[in-house]
Order: sequence, then C-alpha cells, then structure tokens
Amino acid sequence: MTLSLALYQKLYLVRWATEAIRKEYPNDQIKTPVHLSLGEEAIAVGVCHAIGKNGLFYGTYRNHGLYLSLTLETDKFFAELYGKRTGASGGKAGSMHLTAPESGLMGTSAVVGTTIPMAVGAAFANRVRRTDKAIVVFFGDGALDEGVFWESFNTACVLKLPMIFICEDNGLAPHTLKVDRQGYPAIHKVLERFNCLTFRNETTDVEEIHSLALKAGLLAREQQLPVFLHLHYYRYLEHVGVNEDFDQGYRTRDEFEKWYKVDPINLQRKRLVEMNLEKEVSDVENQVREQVDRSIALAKAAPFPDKADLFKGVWS
Amino acid sequence: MTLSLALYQKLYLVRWATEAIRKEYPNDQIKTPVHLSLGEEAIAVGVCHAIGKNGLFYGTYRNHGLYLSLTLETDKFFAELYGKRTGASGGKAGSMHLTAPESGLMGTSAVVGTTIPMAVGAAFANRVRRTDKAIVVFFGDGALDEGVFWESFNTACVLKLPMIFICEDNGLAPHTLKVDRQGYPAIHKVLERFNCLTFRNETTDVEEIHSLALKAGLLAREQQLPVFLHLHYYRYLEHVGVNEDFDQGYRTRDEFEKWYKVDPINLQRKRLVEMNLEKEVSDVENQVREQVDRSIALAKAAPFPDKADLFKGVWS
Amino acid sequence: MSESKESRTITFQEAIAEALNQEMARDESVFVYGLDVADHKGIYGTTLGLAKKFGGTRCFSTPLSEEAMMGFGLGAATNGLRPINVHIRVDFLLLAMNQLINMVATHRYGSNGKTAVPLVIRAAIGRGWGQGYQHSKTLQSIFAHIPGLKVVMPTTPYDVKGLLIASIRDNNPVIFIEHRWLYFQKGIVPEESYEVPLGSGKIAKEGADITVVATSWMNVEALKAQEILSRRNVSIEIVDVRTVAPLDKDVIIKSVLKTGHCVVADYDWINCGFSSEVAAMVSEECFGRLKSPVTRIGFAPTPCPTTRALEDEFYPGAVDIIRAVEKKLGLSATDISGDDFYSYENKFRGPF
Amino acid sequence: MSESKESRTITFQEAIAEALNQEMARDESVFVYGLDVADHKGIYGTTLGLAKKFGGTRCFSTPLSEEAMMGFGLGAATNGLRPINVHIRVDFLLLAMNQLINMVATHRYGSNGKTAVPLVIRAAIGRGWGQGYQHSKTLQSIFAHIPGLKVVMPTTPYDVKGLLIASIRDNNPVIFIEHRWLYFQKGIVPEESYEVPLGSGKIAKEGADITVVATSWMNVEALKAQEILSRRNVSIEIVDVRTVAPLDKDVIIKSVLKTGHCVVADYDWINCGFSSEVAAMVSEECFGRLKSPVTRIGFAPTPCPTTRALEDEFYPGAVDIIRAVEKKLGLSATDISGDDFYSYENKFRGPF
Ligand SMILES: Cc1ncc(C[n+]2csc(CCOP(=O)(O)OP(=O)(O)O)c2C)c(N)n1
Ligand SMILES: Cc1ncc(C[n+]2csc(CCOP(=O)(O)OP(=O)(O)O)c2C)c(N)n1
Ligand SMILES: [Mg+2]
Ligand SMILES: [Mg+2]
Repeated sequence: MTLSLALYQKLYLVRWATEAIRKEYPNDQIKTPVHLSLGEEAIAVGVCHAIGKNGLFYGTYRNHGLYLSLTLETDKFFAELYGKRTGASGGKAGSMHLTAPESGLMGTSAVVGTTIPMAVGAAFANRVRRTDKAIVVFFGDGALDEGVFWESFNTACVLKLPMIFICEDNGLAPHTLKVDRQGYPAIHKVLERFNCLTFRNETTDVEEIHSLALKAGLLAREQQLPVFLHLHYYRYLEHVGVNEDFDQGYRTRDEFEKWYKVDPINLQRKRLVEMNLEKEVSDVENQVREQVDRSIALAKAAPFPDKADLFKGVWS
Repeated sequence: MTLSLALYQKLYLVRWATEAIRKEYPNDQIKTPVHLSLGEEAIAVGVCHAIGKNGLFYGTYRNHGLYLSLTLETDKFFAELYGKRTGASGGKAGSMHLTAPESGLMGTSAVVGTTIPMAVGAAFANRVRRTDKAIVVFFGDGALDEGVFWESFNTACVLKLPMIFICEDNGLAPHTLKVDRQGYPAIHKVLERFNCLTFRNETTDVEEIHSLALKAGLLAREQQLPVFLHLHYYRYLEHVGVNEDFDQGYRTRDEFEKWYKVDPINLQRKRLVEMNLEKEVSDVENQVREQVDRSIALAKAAPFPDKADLFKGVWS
Repeated sequence: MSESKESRTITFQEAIAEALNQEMARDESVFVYGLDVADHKGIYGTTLGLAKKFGGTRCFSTPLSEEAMMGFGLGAATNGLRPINVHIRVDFLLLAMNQLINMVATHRYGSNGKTAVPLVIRAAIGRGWGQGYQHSKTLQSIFAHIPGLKVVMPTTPYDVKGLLIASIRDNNPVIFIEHRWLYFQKGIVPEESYEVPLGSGKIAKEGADITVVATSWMNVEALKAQEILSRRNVSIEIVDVRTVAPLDKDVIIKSVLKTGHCVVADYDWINCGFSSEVAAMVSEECFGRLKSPVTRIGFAPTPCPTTRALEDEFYPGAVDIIRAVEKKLGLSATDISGDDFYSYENKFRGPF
Repeated sequence: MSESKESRTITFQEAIAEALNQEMARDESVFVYGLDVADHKGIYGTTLGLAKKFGGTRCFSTPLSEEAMMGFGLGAATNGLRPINVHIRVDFLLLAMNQLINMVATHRYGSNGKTAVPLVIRAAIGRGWGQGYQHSKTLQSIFAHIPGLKVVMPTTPYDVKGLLIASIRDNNPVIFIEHRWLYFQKGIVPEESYEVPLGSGKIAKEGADITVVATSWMNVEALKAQEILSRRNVSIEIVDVRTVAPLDKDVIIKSVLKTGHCVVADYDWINCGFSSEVAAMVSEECFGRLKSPVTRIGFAPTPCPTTRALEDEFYPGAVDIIRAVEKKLGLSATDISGDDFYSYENKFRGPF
C-alpha cells in the first residue's frame, strides 16, 4: 500500500469509528464519556504513522485517534466502550483511559496534563535501558495552563531527553478561549527559549504532519533534545459527547465551515482520487466499514465482566 | 534622613540582626530553622524601601530581610525566633512563616513557591477593591522549577495584574546548581515572551535596586501589567543555619571572595563615607546595635505561650 | 429542620444558584471563579447567569491551574474578598492539595489568629456513566482529617441553600461537596435567605430500631432502605450528618443510645475514612450500650471501574444497608424483587 | 522477629543506606532520584555515595518539581525501571497528590492488571526544632485511605532494612515513611540482604494487661511507657504495625483478645485517621470482649506550632500513653518526676 493510501486508511478508520459511536451512543449502551476526535484525525494519524512501531505514545482522554491508528484494531476498542469483559482493559478503563501497551499506547488519562511527566519518565527509562524507542506525548492546549506541563518540559530539557511533545491545539478548554487562559501570544515562542527544538503548523494535511513528525523524530534523536510540535485543528463536536454545539454561543458555525473546507479526510481522499486511486479508496472504505460493523456486533454480544473482577488488578 | 542613609540603616539592621542570630544560635534557645540573608540584603532593602508603606509583600522562609526592612522593629521579631508569647505570631510561626500584616508583610512560607499564587490573588483583590496597593512577591530561583510559578505568572499575565515578581537568584536550591534544574539559559528571556515586562540585574548596589524597583512599580501601574525582576546575589552561609559551608564541595570560597568585594553593606557604607557621612553612619550603627541587643534581652526574658494557646487561632 | 411556612419546591441545583445569587447581591466581596464557571453549562447550571448579572470580575473562568487558583483564593480571601472556587470534580482538588493543606488550612493559625480565610471551595462528586477512577472520588475523609478545614456535604435542597449561605459567611475555609445526582432532587426551599449552621447534623428520619448515619447521596439510599424495611415494621432512624467536619457527635450518639445499633453508610472508601471515625467515636461513646458492633458501609477497596457492571458493585446502596440491618437484627432477607432502586438513566443520560 | 545470628549493631540511617546499596548492586533497574539526593547531605546520610558508586543516572538530584517527578517515576516504573523517589519531608508530597492518587494508584487497575508499578516513595517525617506546620505532618492516614498504595512505617534498624528491600522488590507503589528521630536509633542488623514482608505487624514487646498499637516513633514512646509502668507490675503489650496498609489485623486482634484493653498510639491526627481505623476495626472484631473502649492517642487537632513550648503539647508521647493506661486500669497516677523522657537535644541540635 502506498503511504498516501495507508494514511487514508487510518484517517478513515478513525473517522468512521467515530461516526459509528455517534450513531450508537443514543442507544445508551456505550456508558462512558466520549471525547471525539472529529477534525483532529490528521494529527493522530500523521504522527503515529511516522513514528510507528518504534514509538511509545502517551495521550489524553481524547485518544480514539491514537488508539485506532496505532492498533488498527476495533474489537477490543468497541468492547471497552461497551464496558465488556473482552475490552482492551476488560471494561475498567472505558473511553478515557484506553491503553494498548503491545502497540505502544502506554498511557492516556482523564486528568489534564497527567501523562506528560509519565512520558518524560519513559524517555528516561528508554535512555537508561537503551531500548531505542521514540517517545511521543500528546496533550491539548489546556494542558499548557497546568504547572505540570512546565515542570515536565523543563525536566526533559534539563535531562536532554529526545522525545516529542505535541500540543493539539483546538483553541478551547473545554469552552474557554485561549485569550482567557494564556498570558502569552504564542507558546512556541516561549518554549523556543528552552533548550529544545520547536515547530508550529496549522495544516490539516496528514502528509504534511507525517513529514513534520518524521523530521521531529529524526532531529530529537540526532540532537538528543526534546522537540515541541504545536499543531492545530478544529473540534467539530461538543467537548464531550456526540453532538454539535454551535448553538451554544461560545463559537460559531462559520468557523467550522472554514475549517471543514480543509477537512483532513476529504483532503486526503481528494489527493488519492487525483492520483486515480478511487478504487483503492473505496476498497479501504468498505473494509473499514465492515470491520467496524463486525466489531460493534461482537462488542454488543460480549459478556460484561464478572462481579469478582471488581477486585482484580488492584495489586500486582 | 537622606535616602542613602535610610537605605544603609535598613541594610545594617538586617545585617546586624543576622549576625546577632549567628551569635545566639549556638545557645540552643532559638529553636527554629533560620535561612539567613547574609549577602541578600540589598534586594530586600532596595525593593521594600522603594515600594514602602503602599505595598503588600509576599516572600519565602528566607524572609528576615523582608520583615526587618518593612517593620524596622526587632522586639516581636526576636521574640518570635525565641518562640515567645510576645513574638510576631505568639511563637506559632517561627522564622519560616513570619508575617506583619500591619506593615504589609502578608505571607511567607516554608514550602517553595507557595506565596506566589497568593500574591496574584492579592493583586486581584487590590484591583477589585481599588485599594491601590503595590503587590510584590519574592521567591528564589528554586521556585522557578515549580509548576505553580508558571501557573501563577501566566494567570497574572492573563488578568493583566500590575504586580512585581522578584526572583532572588543565588544559583542554588539548596545545593543543586541551576544547570541541573533549569532547561533554559535565561529565565527573563523565556518570560519576556509573556505579556509582561522583564528586567535583569546582577548588582548588589542597594541604590540601583531601589531605582529599579521604583521603575518596576511605576511601569506595572502605568501599563497595567506584571513585571518580572530577575535579581542576583550570593548566599554567604549554608542554606539553613548559621555557618559557612565552603568546605562541603559544592561551591568554592573563591566565589564568595569575588562577591564579597561588592558586599551590599560595605558598598553603601563606602558611598556614605565618601559623602562625608561617617558620623551619621556610626550613629545609625550604634542605634541599630542597641535596638537589637535590647530586643534580644526582652525576647529572652519573655514568657513562653500558655499550653492552652495551642488550641487558639485554628478557627475564626 | 425546615420550619419554613413556604411551600415553594425547587431543585437542589436551583437552590445552589439561588444561594449564590442572594449572597453575591448581598455582599459585593463574594465572587465565583474556577474552570468553566462562566461557560454555557455553568457547572450543572448552578453558576449560569452570574457573570452576566454581576460582571466578569464577580464570576469568571480561569486557566487550568488548580494549584495556583487555590493560592489565588487564599490571597484574595486575606485581602478583603470572599472567594468561591469551583471544581467540576473533586478529583481535581488533588492538584491543589499543597495550597489547601500547607497554606489555606494553616494560614490563620500561623498568623496567631490575626488573619481570617473566608474561602469556599465547591466541588462536585460524581458517579455513573463510566466516570471511572479519575472522576469518581469523594475525598471528604481526607479533607476532614486536616485541622483548619470545614467539610460540608448537603443532601436536600433546603440544606444545600442554607449550608452554602452559612459557608460563604463563615470566616474559615470550607469544602463544600455536592453530589451530582442530588442536583435533580426536589424539595421545599424558602425564597428568603437563611443559614443552616455548619456543624449541625439532623435526624432525617426518625426511627426506633437502628441508626443509620449517612452522608450525601447515601441519605437517599438510606431512605429507600428505610421505606422497604418499614414494610416489615423495622424502624430505621437516619442521621444526615450534613457537615463532616466539624461533626455533630451529639445527634449521632443520642440516636445510637436510643436504638443500640449503628450502621455508617458513607460515600467514600472505608479504610481510614469518615466511617472509621464515626465507628470509633460511637464505639467509644456508647461503650457497653451497643447491641451489635458498628457496621461500616462504603466504596469497595478498589479504584472505581468504568463499566456499569462493576461500578454498581463498587458503590454501596440501599440493598447493602438493608442487608446490614437484617443481619444486625437477625432477620431473614427481605424480598426486594419487586422494588425499584435508583437508576440514573431515569434522571439523565450521558455523557457528563 | 529478627532471628539473625548476627550481632552487628548499626543505626537506622545506616540500615537504609545499606538496603539501597545492596538493592542497587543487585538490580541495575533500581535508581534513586529527588531533590538533593545527590548533594553532600545525602538525605540525612542515607543516599551519600550512591551517585559516585553507581553513577549519575542511578542517583541524581532533580528540579523542584514534585508533581512531575512523581509522574516521571510512574513512566519509568512502567518501562522497566524500579524508581525510588525521595522526599526530605512528607509535606512536599502534597504537591504530588494528583499524580500519586489519580495516576500512580490507579494505573495498574486501569490496565486491567497488565502493567505493574514498582515505585517506592521514601518520605521523611519530622518533628522538633520548630519544624512548624509545613514540615511536620505524617499523612499516612491519607495515603492508606487510597486503594492501590502500600504504606510502610518502620521503627527499628532491622525492620527498616528488611522493609525497604521488600518495598523495592514489590511490584506496587509503596510509600515508605521514615521518622527523622529514628535515624539515630541503633539495633542489630544482619549484613546480608533480607526482606521483612509488607503487611506483617509484630509484637514489639510482649505483655498481658493492655495492648498498645503503635506506629513509627510512637513505638519508642510506648516502650518508655512500658518500662515505667512495669515498675508497678503493669504489663503492656506493644504491637508495632510496621505497615499501615496493608494492615496486619490478626496480630492486633489476637493481642487485644488477650489483654482486653487497647490504646492506639498513632503518629498522625486522630480525626478520620489510622487510629480511627484501628479503633473501629478492634471495636468490631473484639465486640463484647473489650474491658474498656479503645483509646486513641495522636496529634492535637491543630496545625503544628513552631515554638517548643506548644510543640511539646501538640505531639503525643510516653506520658500520654501512661496516663491512658492508668485510666483504663483504674490506677492512680504514676510518679514520673524522676524519669527521663526523650529530648532531641540529646541526639542532635538544630536546625535541620
Ligand atoms: C486537571 C484537570 N482539570 C480540569 C479538568 C476538566 N476538564 C476536562 S477536559 C478540559 C479541557 C481540556 O482542554 P484541552 O487540554 O485543550 O483538551 P481538549 O479537550 O481541547 O482536547 C477540562 C478543563 C480535567 N479533566 N483535569
Ligand atoms: C515544595 C518544596 N520542595 C522542597 C523543599 C525543600 N527545600 C527547602 S529550601 C529548598 C531550596 C529552595 O531554593 P530557592 O527557591 O532557590 O531558595 P533559596 O533557599 O536559594 O533562597 C528546598 C528544595 C521545600 N521547602 N518546598
Ligand atoms: Mg483544547
Ligand atoms: Mg536559590
């Protein structure tokens, strides 16, 4: 599969799984708060594809894109959302704390900023144990407000840990604008005064993000320094849940329209169609749809955990 | 009294009170950990004198300079160090948490960084209540490592609060060098990327610091913005306690010798002598010595708190 | 407790909003701040409209900086204002524990009583719809452990209004813990302003056979247990402690001395918790007069799992109380197959 | 407990250093980090020389960033290392409560048991020389309240070595609380490596008349009380719990069933604390077999004042235990005018 098509496959998987959740959610069987990634797909897919199997990834509650582009699997994913024994964490984690250590997704968390220091510790362990991994941590613009971001970033710079910090900036946390939260005009201009490398980009083109992530990975390793990527996207839906919320007054549909013109899935599809890969595109799409349908059916049919499972997994 | 002499009076008070503590400490009656300000006097004195009665001040456990230059009093000061009922907080606070709200010393704390957000809240109250105070917070270079510094500074910039942040940088926290703690070459270069004003100075000349503080106060008020002052000094003694520690291997006496050439008390004394104020200088010195001696005698003679005082002051 | 002649019925949520509105109107030093307090959701509706009515310096959303915002409250409270800091989940207070415990709780003491700290910290506690282990704690036992903090856990609309007003007027730091499921509960609430004194528990339901000491949502569960057991002529007395610190010991002791049996139904973990405190205190104060040892009911000793199947096991409820009471009184198990127990889907649906 | 044939005597402090040295030599995944661990003071001497011997990646001082450093430990522990994070005062852990409680304590559970978190958090507790309200807490009751954390409080040099080794080898997060005054205590400690299992208490002193359950420094005070009361033929049995969580209930229950009286002498605040837990547990498990209600001894319900005059009132000690025992047994007050009680000036002088 060409790179462009492989990227599209992941984009489409994330998008379609999200749309499936939106359809299923009103049935009240997915009883876990979902923070959907509609609009954000190119960042998760571009970065994860670039770093690939060699990476250890850390993220937030808005992690479906990460999980799906790293694992490409949907059985355990949906089972986890349905709270089933067959889920990625047997139903204990739900949407907000998905992990898949075997695919490099090491930690996600419902408390803002909390996986950032964890990633720094992972980068330290990676150096000490010479495991030769690429460490990547994703967080929202809200995490920049938290002291722990600054502590963690500073520590990574002190220890000169090669790792990638990715701020996925949608300008909102969750409904409060940056101007009411950030005492600086541009975060990358602040952070470039640390011993690190910084990049900033507003693209929604997955291939551009992919190249940038490749470059970031390379530079981090070459220069043995942290790299900060400031990437941007527009959150299409409400903060948590499956609906739009343009009628709530804190933002306008116009903004959405502007961003939707460069919707990451549409962009990449267009590129592939222009490359005359229409047939491959629809094969990928069909396969993804089938996969998702099958996984949802399996998840629904799967058993809930046993009551005794409540007490399992606290202690090692 | 001329400005130069008034400044000298405060410098000498801080220095002499410190020397008195050094002499008294081995008698084991001052049972409170003392973080002395030998070497740091010009910052406390210069800033406090510039801002004066109009200020609300926040500091750290290394607060003797602040307390003395704001209050000019030593009775309650020494009584507090001796743990007596007549102390500034009846013996409950000790050296590390001295306050004197009536003189503007609102909060000091033994936990690094903790009075910084308090000062931001005070600046907010000051704006809301139009009390027209100047808000000043002092902290060490170690506090820059703590997330709460970044959260607080950012919040002050968001709210555009006119206030003065003063980093008293001695390069140590408490024995760890900046290179092992700071992932950036220069803090003011980082912070100038926030919506604020920044200044940096290495002087030990109290008059220079005094002017800088005047300017900072003016600018903060004019521009309705936070001001960050990065000031430097050399800690002559061990981190906590009354002794030198140049034999401990983490720093050299040479460094001290270099800084002692520009010792803030000596500098100012020399200036006054050159102005032919030798007599005034020794009057001030005598008066300070007498005051300190008397206060120590009073403190020693004062009663300890009653046992029942333990339970007083928890609730309002 | 409520001896009002009013009969206006409003929700718990509305009662909070009313308390805030009345206090902010009465005293211009009162202000509300925290993440999202000024957004369109307004903390489950409780802060909606405040920014518009009182202006953006009386109600504003802040950066995501819990530790600094707690210290900010201390600075404002010690300079003439009466801050109300709001947290949409109590779990986020864990970011602010240093300011709360090292600074807020001690500031007055360290000043030898000179400085007051009139600071209210509202924190919602959650449950349901897969909140999971980072959005489902209560932590009142931890707060109550610290001298210098008051801890309030209201259950009824009447109490929440009166306790919030009392907390705002109190000159000490108060942690005010609101259970999300209670927001929809309705009750009679006078329109005028009134205080329910901090440190006063109440008999939520009189009874003769056994005392159930309950906090927050567990009062709802206790009431359900009481209803069901009353069919068998078992008469439960329910003590709603209302404030966890300071604790009204007398109301508990008096009740237990009357019934001889005590179940503590707390909404927190058991180990080293508030239920341990009540059990220890009752065992001491009623020594020799208890007909059975004090029974503690609380969270399972695990983090809270996400899936509903396990979450239902994690949280205690009416059934646990019923079974504990039966055991104490030597009764066979009541048939509860026909009974409806609380299910949050009846009140609201996910996700938040 | 120690059945070693060794008779080498070393201090508590040296026993810690020895445990660290042996474990770091045995397992290269073990490393020590935190503020000042690599400076010339070496955390009361316990980490001195480690950086030199094992290199700067096995022992290093960090930025003053407690919250991030706790998360750093979680990241390292879940990627093949065994971190030991050191805090010179437990009070500074209050800056790291979010990582500790929301992340470290839950990570394994959230992974459904897939990921282990072998992380040790050493924290010194203090007292004396005006430490004051920000440097004098213990907090074990708070840590023990949280499922997913183990909490260890060693008293003797023998135990501290064995418990620290067991903690380092344990695959769960362990909070290891060391009382500063114990650093100077001497005892017989075998040179070879050994484990004292977490979750096992011990009878520190056998006795027949009354059980004193003690933590950390309170064991020293209990022993003093025991000595003095033995003059009157009162025989105290002292239970050193050693680990606060998980708690060895059996050793406590067995002792109380034997003596019929129980005093809990804990080194923390009482309200909602570990002493409440023990009192509740004992009152339940020994119901009907207690000759008196369980008595709790702990910190005064105030922040800790600085001045020695009040600090001595704040902390509990041997005299409080003696008086409690006398009251339980209906004895007159023992004449203690000729007795020497512990005074820290005999061991060290300020300021730290
Ligand atoms: C420490 C903490 N404070 C508050 C919250 C409540 N909260 C949940 S999501 C969110 C906004 C986060 O915004 P951002 O980091 O930009 O991520 P986004 O949702 O935009 O992806 C907030 C405040 C939280 N989860 N954690
Ligand atoms: C939050 C916190 N962490 C650790 C300590 C222990 N400690 C006391 S002073 C100090 C060094 C602080 O250095 P700095 O802020 O530069 O102040 P200085 O002592 O140099 O004036 C440390 C780490 C503390 N008091 N508070
Ligand atoms: Mg955002
Ligand atoms: Mg310093």
